[in-house]
Amino acid sequence: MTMPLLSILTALPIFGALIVFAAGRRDAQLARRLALVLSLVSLALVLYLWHAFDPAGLLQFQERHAWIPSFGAEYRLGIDGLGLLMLLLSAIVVPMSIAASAQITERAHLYFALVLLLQAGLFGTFTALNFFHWFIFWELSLIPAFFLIKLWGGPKRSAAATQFFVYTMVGSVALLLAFLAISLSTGKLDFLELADLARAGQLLPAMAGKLALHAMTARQIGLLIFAGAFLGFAVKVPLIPFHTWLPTAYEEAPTGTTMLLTGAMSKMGVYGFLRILMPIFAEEMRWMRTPLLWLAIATVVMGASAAFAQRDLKRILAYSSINHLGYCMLGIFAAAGFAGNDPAAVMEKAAALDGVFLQMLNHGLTAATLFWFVAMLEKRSDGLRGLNDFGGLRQIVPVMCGLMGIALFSSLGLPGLNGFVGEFLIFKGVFPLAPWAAAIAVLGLLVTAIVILTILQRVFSGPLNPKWSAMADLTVGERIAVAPAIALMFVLGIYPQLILGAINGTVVQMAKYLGQ
Amino acid sequence: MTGTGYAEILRLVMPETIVVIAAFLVLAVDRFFLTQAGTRVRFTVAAAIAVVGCGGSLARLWMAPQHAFLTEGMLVVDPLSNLVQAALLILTILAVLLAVESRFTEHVGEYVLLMLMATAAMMFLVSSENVLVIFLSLELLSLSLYVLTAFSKSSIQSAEAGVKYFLFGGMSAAFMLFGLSLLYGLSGSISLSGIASAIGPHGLDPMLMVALVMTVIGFGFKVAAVPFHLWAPDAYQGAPAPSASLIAAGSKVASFVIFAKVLMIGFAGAEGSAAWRAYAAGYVPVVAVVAAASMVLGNLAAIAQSSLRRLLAYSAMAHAGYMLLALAAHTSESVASLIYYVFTYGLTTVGAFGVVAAVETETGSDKLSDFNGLSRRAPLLSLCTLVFLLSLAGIPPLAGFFGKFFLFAAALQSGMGLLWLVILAIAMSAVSLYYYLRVLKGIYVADPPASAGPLRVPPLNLTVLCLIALAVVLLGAAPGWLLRLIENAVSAR
Amino acid sequence: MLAWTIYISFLGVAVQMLLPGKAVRASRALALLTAAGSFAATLAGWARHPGGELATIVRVPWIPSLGIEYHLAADGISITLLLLTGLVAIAGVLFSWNIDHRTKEFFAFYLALIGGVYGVFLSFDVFLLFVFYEIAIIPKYFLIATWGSTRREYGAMKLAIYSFVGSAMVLVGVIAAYVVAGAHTMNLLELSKVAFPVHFQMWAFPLVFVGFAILAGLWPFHTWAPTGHVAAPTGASMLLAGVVMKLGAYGCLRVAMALFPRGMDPWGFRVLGFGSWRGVFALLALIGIVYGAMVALVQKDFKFVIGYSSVSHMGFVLLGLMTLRQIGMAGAVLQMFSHGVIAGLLFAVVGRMVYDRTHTRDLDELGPMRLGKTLPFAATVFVLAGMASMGLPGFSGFVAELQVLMGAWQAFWPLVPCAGLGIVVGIAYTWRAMQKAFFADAGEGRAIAAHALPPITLPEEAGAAILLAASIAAGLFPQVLLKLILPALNSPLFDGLRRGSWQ
Amino acid sequence: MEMISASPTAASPAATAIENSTKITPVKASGCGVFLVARVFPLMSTGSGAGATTALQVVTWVGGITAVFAASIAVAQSDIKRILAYSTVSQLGYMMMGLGVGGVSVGMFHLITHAFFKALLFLGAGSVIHACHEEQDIRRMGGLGKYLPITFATYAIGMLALCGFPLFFSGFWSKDEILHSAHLWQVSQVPFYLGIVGALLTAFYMTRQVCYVFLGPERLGKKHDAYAHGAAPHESPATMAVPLMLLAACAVLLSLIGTPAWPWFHAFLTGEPATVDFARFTEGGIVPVMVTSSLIVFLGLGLGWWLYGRKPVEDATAPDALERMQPAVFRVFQNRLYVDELYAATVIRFQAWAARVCDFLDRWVWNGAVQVVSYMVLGLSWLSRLTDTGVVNFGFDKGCGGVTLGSRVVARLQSGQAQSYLRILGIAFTILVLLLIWSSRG
Repeated sequence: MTMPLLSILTALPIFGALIVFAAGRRDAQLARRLALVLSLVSLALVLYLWHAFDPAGLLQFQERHAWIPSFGAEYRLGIDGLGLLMLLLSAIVVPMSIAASAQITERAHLYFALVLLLQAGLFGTFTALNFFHWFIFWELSLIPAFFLIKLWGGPKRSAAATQFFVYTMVGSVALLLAFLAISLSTGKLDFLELADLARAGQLLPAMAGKLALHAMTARQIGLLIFAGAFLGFAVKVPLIPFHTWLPTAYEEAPTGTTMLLTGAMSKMGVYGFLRILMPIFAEEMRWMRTPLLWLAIATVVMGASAAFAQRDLKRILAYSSINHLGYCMLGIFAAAGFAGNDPAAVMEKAAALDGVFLQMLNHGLTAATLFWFVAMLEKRSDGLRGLNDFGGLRQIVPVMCGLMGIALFSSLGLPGLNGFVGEFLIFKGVFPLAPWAAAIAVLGLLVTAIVILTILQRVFSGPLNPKWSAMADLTVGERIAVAPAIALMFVLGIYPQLILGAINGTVVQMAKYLGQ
Repeated sequence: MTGTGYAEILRLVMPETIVVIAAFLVLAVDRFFLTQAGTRVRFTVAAAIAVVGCGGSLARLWMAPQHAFLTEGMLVVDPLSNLVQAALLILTILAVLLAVESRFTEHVGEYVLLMLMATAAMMFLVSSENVLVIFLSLELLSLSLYVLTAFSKSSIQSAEAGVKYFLFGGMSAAFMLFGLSLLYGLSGSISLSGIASAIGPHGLDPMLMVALVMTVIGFGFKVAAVPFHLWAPDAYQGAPAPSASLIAAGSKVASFVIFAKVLMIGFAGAEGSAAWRAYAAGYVPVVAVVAAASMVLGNLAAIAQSSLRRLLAYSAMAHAGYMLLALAAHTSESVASLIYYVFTYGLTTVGAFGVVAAVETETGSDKLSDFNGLSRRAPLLSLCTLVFLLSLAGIPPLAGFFGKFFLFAAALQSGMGLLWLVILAIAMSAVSLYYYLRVLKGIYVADPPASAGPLRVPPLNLTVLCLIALAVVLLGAAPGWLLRLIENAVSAR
Repeated sequence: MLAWTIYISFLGVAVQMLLPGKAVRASRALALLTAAGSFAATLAGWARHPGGELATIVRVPWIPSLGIEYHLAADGISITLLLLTGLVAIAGVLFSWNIDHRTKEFFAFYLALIGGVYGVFLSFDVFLLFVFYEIAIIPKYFLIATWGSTRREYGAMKLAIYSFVGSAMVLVGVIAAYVVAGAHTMNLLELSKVAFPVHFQMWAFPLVFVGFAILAGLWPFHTWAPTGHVAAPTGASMLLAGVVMKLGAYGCLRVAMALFPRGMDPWGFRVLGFGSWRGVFALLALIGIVYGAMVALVQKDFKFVIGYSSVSHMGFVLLGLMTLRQIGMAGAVLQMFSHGVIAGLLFAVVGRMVYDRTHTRDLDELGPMRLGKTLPFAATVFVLAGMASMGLPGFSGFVAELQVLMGAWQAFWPLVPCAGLGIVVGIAYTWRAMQKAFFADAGEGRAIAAHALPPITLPEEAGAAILLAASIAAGLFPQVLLKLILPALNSPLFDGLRRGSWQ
Repeated sequence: MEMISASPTAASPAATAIENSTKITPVKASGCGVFLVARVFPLMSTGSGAGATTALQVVTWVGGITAVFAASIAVAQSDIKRILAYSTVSQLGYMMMGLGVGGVSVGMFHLITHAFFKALLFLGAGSVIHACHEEQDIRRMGGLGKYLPITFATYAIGMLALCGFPLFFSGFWSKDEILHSAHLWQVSQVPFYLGIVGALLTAFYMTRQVCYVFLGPERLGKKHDAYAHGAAPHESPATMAVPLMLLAACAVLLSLIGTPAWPWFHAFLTGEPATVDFARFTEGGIVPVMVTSSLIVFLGLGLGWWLYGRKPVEDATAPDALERMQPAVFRVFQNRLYVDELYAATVIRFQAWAARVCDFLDRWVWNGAVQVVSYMVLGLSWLSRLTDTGVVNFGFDKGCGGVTLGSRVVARLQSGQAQSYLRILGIAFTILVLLLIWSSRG
C-alpha cells in the first residue's frame, strides 16, 4: 500500500473540523451540511477500504515509522477485520449523529467541528497499533466529547461532563501506569509485538524480572498490571460497577452526541479489550476468568434491570446499552477465559468472538438509531422524553412508531433483525464454554425484552395522550435519513455474512491464539 | 636606637610625615588666608590641600616602597603596611572629598586637620609591632575621632555621640592599657614578637588569659564588635557624615589590621581552637565567641532600625563579626581575605555614608522613609546606593560577595573546625539581606512623597560616589589584581 | 555563540537604562529585540552543537589565586533550558506589552533576570554559576514588589528570603566542597572527578540539594512559589514559573548530584523506613506532586491554582532526578522544558488575558462573566494549555511525565500509584478551574457583555501561539530534545552518578 | 424463542405491534429466526459431527416443547387469528426441532411449506373476518361455508396442509420429514413423541376451528343483526380470492419437491443432484413413520369432527364441547396455560423487584462509592490547603515574625545609657575570662 490511506482517513476529519469551524461561523445550516458531507466522504473512504480489504489476510494498510525510540514509541497504523469493522461503525454513526443534530443552532460551527474531531479520535484509536500513538487518540477523543456534553448538554451537563471526563481519565491513568510498567520490562509499546511476547510466554517473566517488587510473585505482578489496564477499559465500556458516569452523561448530552457516545465511543472500550487486553493479558484473564465472567453477568443483568427501573427514555436506553455491551464482555471473557485449542473450543471461541464483533457493530447501529428516534420524539414533544409522557402515539405517527418499533425490536434481539445475530452467536459460543454464565445471562435477554416492550406499550400503544394529538409524523427528509439505518438492520439481520466474511480471518486467528 | 639615625627614620616615615605636614598646611592656609571666604571655598581649598598631601604620600608609598624593621618593632615598614597605608589614604581622600559640600561647621581648617591627623595616626598604627607605639597611635587616633564626632556643634546628637564615644573609648583604652601592661609584666618585652617568644612556652596561665581578654576588649571596642559596640550606633548616628565614614571605614581598616597583628604575632602559640567539639583555650575561642555574638546581634538589631545610619552601624557590627572569623582562622590566607574584605567594606561604607549625607542635606534626616521613591528623584544616586547596599549584603558580582567568599573559604581552609561559625555567618548574611532590601524597597518600590521633586546632589559628591560604586563593581567583577597585591604583601613578610 | 545570550541580555539592560523614561514603545521593542536576539543566539549555538555533548564556549582564568575561571560551557541540558528561556522570555515580553508604569525599569530588571538565568545555564564553574544564580534573584524581588498585584511586597520579600536561605545553603556546600577538594579549582567537571569522602557527601549533598530545590519548589519549602507567582506581574510570573524554578532543578542536577553522587547512597541504617537521602527527596517530591495538586483543587483564586500546579509539576522534575535512571532524568529535563512552556502559558492566560481585563481572579466571580463566550481565544488557549498541563498525550507534558514515571517504576514503584493519584487530581483541578472560569453555567451575578472586555491583542496571540507551538512540537517530536538530553546525561560529568546507584 | 411464543398473546404489546405493522410479520419474523438458525447451522453443528451439539439439543428441545405447548393453547382459543398465531408458534417449534434433529433441509423445507399454507390461512382468516364485519370470535361465526365458497375451499386446503393430511399436501411431507428425523435422533425419542402429540393437537384444533367457522348454523346475527343493514356475509373480491387460490395451489404442489422419492429441495440445499428413486420409501423406517403420522392426523381430524362437526354448536354462548367434558382443563388452555399470569406472578414481579434493587445499587452503592471517593479527595485537599496556610506559611511568617521580634528586643538592649556600658563591659569581661579558664581546665 503506497498511499497512507489510514493516515489520510484520520487526518481528513481534523482538517474537516478546521474547515467547518472556519466556514460555518456564520451559518449553522452550512456548518451542519459541510460536516455531513465531510463525514460522508470519510464513510466513502472507509467503504473503499472495506472493498480493498482482503478478508483472508490479517493486518493490512500498514504504515510504520520510528517515533521515539527511547521508549519504543512508533507511528504504526494498520487494520485487521476488527479495526475495519470499527472504522465502518464510526464512519456510519458519525453522519447519523450529524444528521440528527439539526436542532443545534448555537455555536453550531464549534459543535460540528468537535464532532469531526471526535471522529478523528475514533479513527486514530481504531487504526493505531502502538500504545503511544494509540493513547494520544484515545485521550484526545475525550476532549471533544467533553465539550459536546459541557456546552450543549442538558441542565445537569456540568456535573455529567466532569464526571464523564474525570472518571474516564482515572481509568486512562491506571492504564497508562500499567503500560509504563510493560514498556519498562519489555522496551516495547507495540500491541502486536507485545501480543507475540505474551503468546511466547515471555511477557510475564520479563515483568517479574524487571520490576522486582517487594516479595510479589510473578502472578501477583501480572495481576497488578492487568488490573491497571483492565480498569482503563472497564470504565470506558463500561462494566458495572464502573459505569456510573454513563447514564448521566448519556442523559445530559445532546442526543446527537449521545449517539456518538453510545454508537462509537463505547466501542473503544470493547475494542481495547479485544485488541489489547485479550492478546497481551491472555494468561491473567484466564486466571481471573470467574470474577470477570461475574462482572459481565452483573453488567448484563443489572444493566437491564436498572433500565427497567428508569422512567426517562434516554436513561432507559443508556442502561440498555450497558446491558448490550455486557454481552460483548461476556463473549470476550468466555473466549479469553478458557485454554485449550482443540478445534471444537476454537470453533466456540470463534463463534463467541464473531458474536462480539457483530454485537459491537449492531449495537452501535441500533442504539444510535434509537437515540435518533428519541431525538425526533423530543423535537416533537419539545424536550419531553419521559416514559409516561406519551401513549398511543401509533395512532397519529404510525410511520415513526413503525420504524422505531423495528429499531426497538432489533435492540431486543428479534430474529431477522441485526440485534439477534450477535447475541445469538455470543450465547452460542459462551454456552459450551461457561454454561452457568450463559444461563444466568439469559435473564438479561428476558429483562431487556420486557424493558423494550414496555417502551413500545407505554409510548406507542394504549390510549392516545391528548397532549400529542397534533404530533406530526416523520417528514420525508427524516424518513429518507433513517431509511438506510433501518435497511441496514434488516440486511445485517438477514445476511450477517456481509460482516462475518470480512472479519472471519481475524476472528479465527484470535480464537487460535487464545488457545495457546 | 642602634645604628639608625633620625634621617633614616624620617625617610621611612615619609608618607606619614607628608600627611602631617599637609594637615598643618591646611590649618595654616585656612587660618591666615581664608578667614573671610565662605565655608565652601575654605572646604574646597582645605580638601584640595589634603588630597594633594595624601596623594603625595600615596605617591611616595608607590614610588619608593621601603622595607625596615626597627628595634622592638617600633616601626615596621613592609609591603603589607604600605598596602594598608595606601588604602587608608585612599579612604581618607574619599572622605575629605565627600566633606567638601557639607555645611555643619565653621571650623573647616580644624576639621580637615583632625581628619588628616587621624589618618596619620592610623598609618603609624598599622606600621608598628610594638605595644607602646600601638597604644600611643591608638590614643592619637581615638582622640581625633572623638573630636571629629562631636564636631557638629549645632547638633545635640553630635555632642552626645562625642561624649559617649569618649567615655567608652576611655574605658576600653583603660582595659587595653591594663592588658598590655600585664603582657609586659608577663613577658618583659614590649615588642609583639618578644612577647610571643616569652609567653609561648608556658602556655596559657590565668594572668595571660586576663591580659588576652583585656586586649581583645580594647580592640573589640575599636572594631565595634559585640558586646563592645555600644558606642557605635550613637556615634554613627550623631557624627557628621565625613567623620562617621572615617570612623566606619578608615579606623576600622587600621584597627583590624593591628588587631590581627597583635593576636597573630603577639599571642602566637596561644591560639587555642574553636573547633566544634574540639575546643581549646586560647584567643581563637574568645574571638570566635565575640564574632558569633557580633554577627547575630548586629544583624538582628539592624532589622529593627528605622534610621539608615543606625542600620549601617549595626551592619558594621555584623561585618566586624565576619571579619573576626578571619582572625579566628589565623592563617595567612585568612589575613589576606580579611584585608580584602576590610578594604572593600571600608570603600562601600564610605560610599554609603556619602549617600546618607547627600540625602540628609536635602531631607534633613536619615529615616528610611526619607528614601522612599529616591530612584525617581535621583536615579544615579539610587543606582549607587543599590550597588553599595547589595555589596554589603554580599550579592555577586559586587566586592562584598567576593570578600565574604574569600573570607569563608579561607576560614574553612584553616580546618573544617570553624564550619559552624561559617554556617552561622552565611545564615546571618542571608538574614542581613532582609534589611538591606527594605532600604532598597523604599528607594525603588515605594512612591516618592507627592511634593518631592528631583533631588539635588552636588556633582562632586555624585562623581565621587559613582567612582566608588564603579570601584565596588570592578573589585567584584575582577578581584584578581587586588587579591594578588594583598597576597604578595602578606606572603612578603 | 551561546555566550552571546548572556551578553545580549545585559547589553539590553544597559541600553534600557539609557533610554529616556518616556520612550515606552522603544523600550518594549528593545526588550523584544533583546529576547529574540538571545533566542537567535541560542538557536545558532544549537546549530553549532547539535549533538548535545559537552562543549566549552569560553574559558579564561578569572581569579587565578583561587583557581576560579570564567568558564562557559554547554551540553544538551543547557541548550534545552536555553531554548526554554528564550521562548518564555519572548512570550513574557509579549505578554508584558501592556506595562506602561516605569516601563523601562521593568524591562531592565526583566532582562537582567533573563541574563542571570542564561548565565546559570551556561556557566560550568561552580563559582560562576553561583554568581549568576544570585544575580537572578535580585531582579525578581523588584519585579514583583514594584509591578506586582496582590500582597506584592510580602510575596516578593518571601521569595527573596527563601531564595537567599537556599543560596546560603548552596554557598556553604560549595565552599566546603572547594575546600575539601583542595584541588584549587571550581570547575564542575574537575570537582565531579574528585572523590569526596562519603561522610562529607552525606551532609553536603542534602545541604546543596535542598538549597537548590527550594527554588524548584520542593515540598515543604514551596510556599514562596504560589505567593510569589500570584503577586508577580504576568511577565514575571511567567519567568518565575517558567524559568526560575528550573534554575533550582538545574542546580540540583548540575551541582548537587554531579558533585556529591555518593550522597545518595544508602545510609546503612533506616529511619522511618528511609534508607537514603534519595528516598527522602523522592518522597518529598511525591508529596509535592500530590499535595500541590490537592491544594490547587480547592483554591478560589485562579492564579493560585496555577501557582500550586507548578509545585505539583516541579515535583515530577525532582522525582525524575531522584530516580537516577537515565529515562527518568531525561524525563525530568524534558519536564523542565515542558512545564516552563506550559506554566508560562497558563500564567499568561490567567494574569494577562483574564485578570488584566476582568480585574478579578476569584473563580466564583469569573464564572458569571461567561468568558468562554466573551473571550473565546483565552478560553481556547487555556483549554489547550490545560490539556497540556494535565499531561494529555500529544503535548510536551505527557512525554515528560511518561518518562519520569517510567524511571519511577524502576526506582521506587510503590510511589507510582500515588503519582498517578497526583495526575488524576491534576486533571481534576485543571478542569475545575477551566469550567469555573470559562464555562460556568448561567448563574446569578454580573454577566458582562463581550464588548465590555477589551479584545485580545496581537502580542498576546503571538505569545500564546509561540508557547503552544513549542509545547505541541515537544510533545509530538520529543526526539528533537531527547537527542540533546541523552548524550548530556551520558557526559563524563555524571560519571559519579553512573558509578553510584545509577542503573 | 420464549419471545416468540409470548408474542401473539393479544395482551402483550408485541402482538399488537406486530399485527399493526403487517399480518404476515409473525410468520416472516419467526421465519427469519428459523432461517437464521439454519444459516448458522454449520457453526452450531460443528464439533461432534452427529449433529447433536449442545446448541442443537437446546434447539431441539425448545422446538419440541414449543410445538406441543403452543398447540395445546390453540386448542382452546376462540379468536380465529389467535388460533392461527399459536399454530404458527407450534409450527415454528416443529421447524426448530427439525433443524435440531434433521439439519437444515428438514427445517427449511417445513419453513417453506409452512410459509405458504400459513399465509394462506391468515389470508383466509382475513377474508372471513372481513366478511363478518370485523368479527373475530369463531363462536359467533358458523355456516359461512355457503357464503364464502372460495375462502372455504382454500381455507380447507390450508387447514389440511397444516394438519399434514397424507400424501397430497406439502405440510404432510415436510412435517413427516421432521418426525422421521426425530425418530432417528440418537439423543432421545421424546422429541419424536412430542412431535406426534403436536401433530394430533394441530389436526384437532384446526378441525375445531373449521367446524366453528364454516359449518353449522349461523350464529352471527345473534350478536348484532348485520342483516338489518342487509349486509349478509359475502365473498371477498378477486383481489383477495386470487391470492388465496394461488397459495392454495402452492400448498398442494410444494409437496412435490420434498418427497423422499424426489428430495429436490434437500438436494438444492446440499447441492447434490436430485434423483427420483421410489425405493427410498423403503429405507429405514420412513414408511412406518409416515403411517404413524397419518394415523395421528386422522385421529386428530376425527376427534375434532366428533366433538364439533357431529352436532353443530347452535349458540355462540354455548360452552365448548371440550369445556363440557373437562371444564378445568379447558379453562387452563383457554387462559393460555396462565402463561401471562405466570409471568406476571413470577418473572414480572421478580423483575420489578430486581429493577428496584439494581436502581438502588446504581444510585446509592456504585455512585455512592464514587461520590465518597471524590469527597475524600476533596477533604484531603482542604486538609492540605489548611496545612499550607496554617502550618507551612504560618511557620514561615511566624519565623520571620520571631526574628523581627528578637531584633526589637536586641535593639532595646541599646539603652543609650552610658552607665550601663561599663556594666556590660564587666559582664563580658568576666564571661570571657571564665570561658577561658573553664575551657583550659578541660
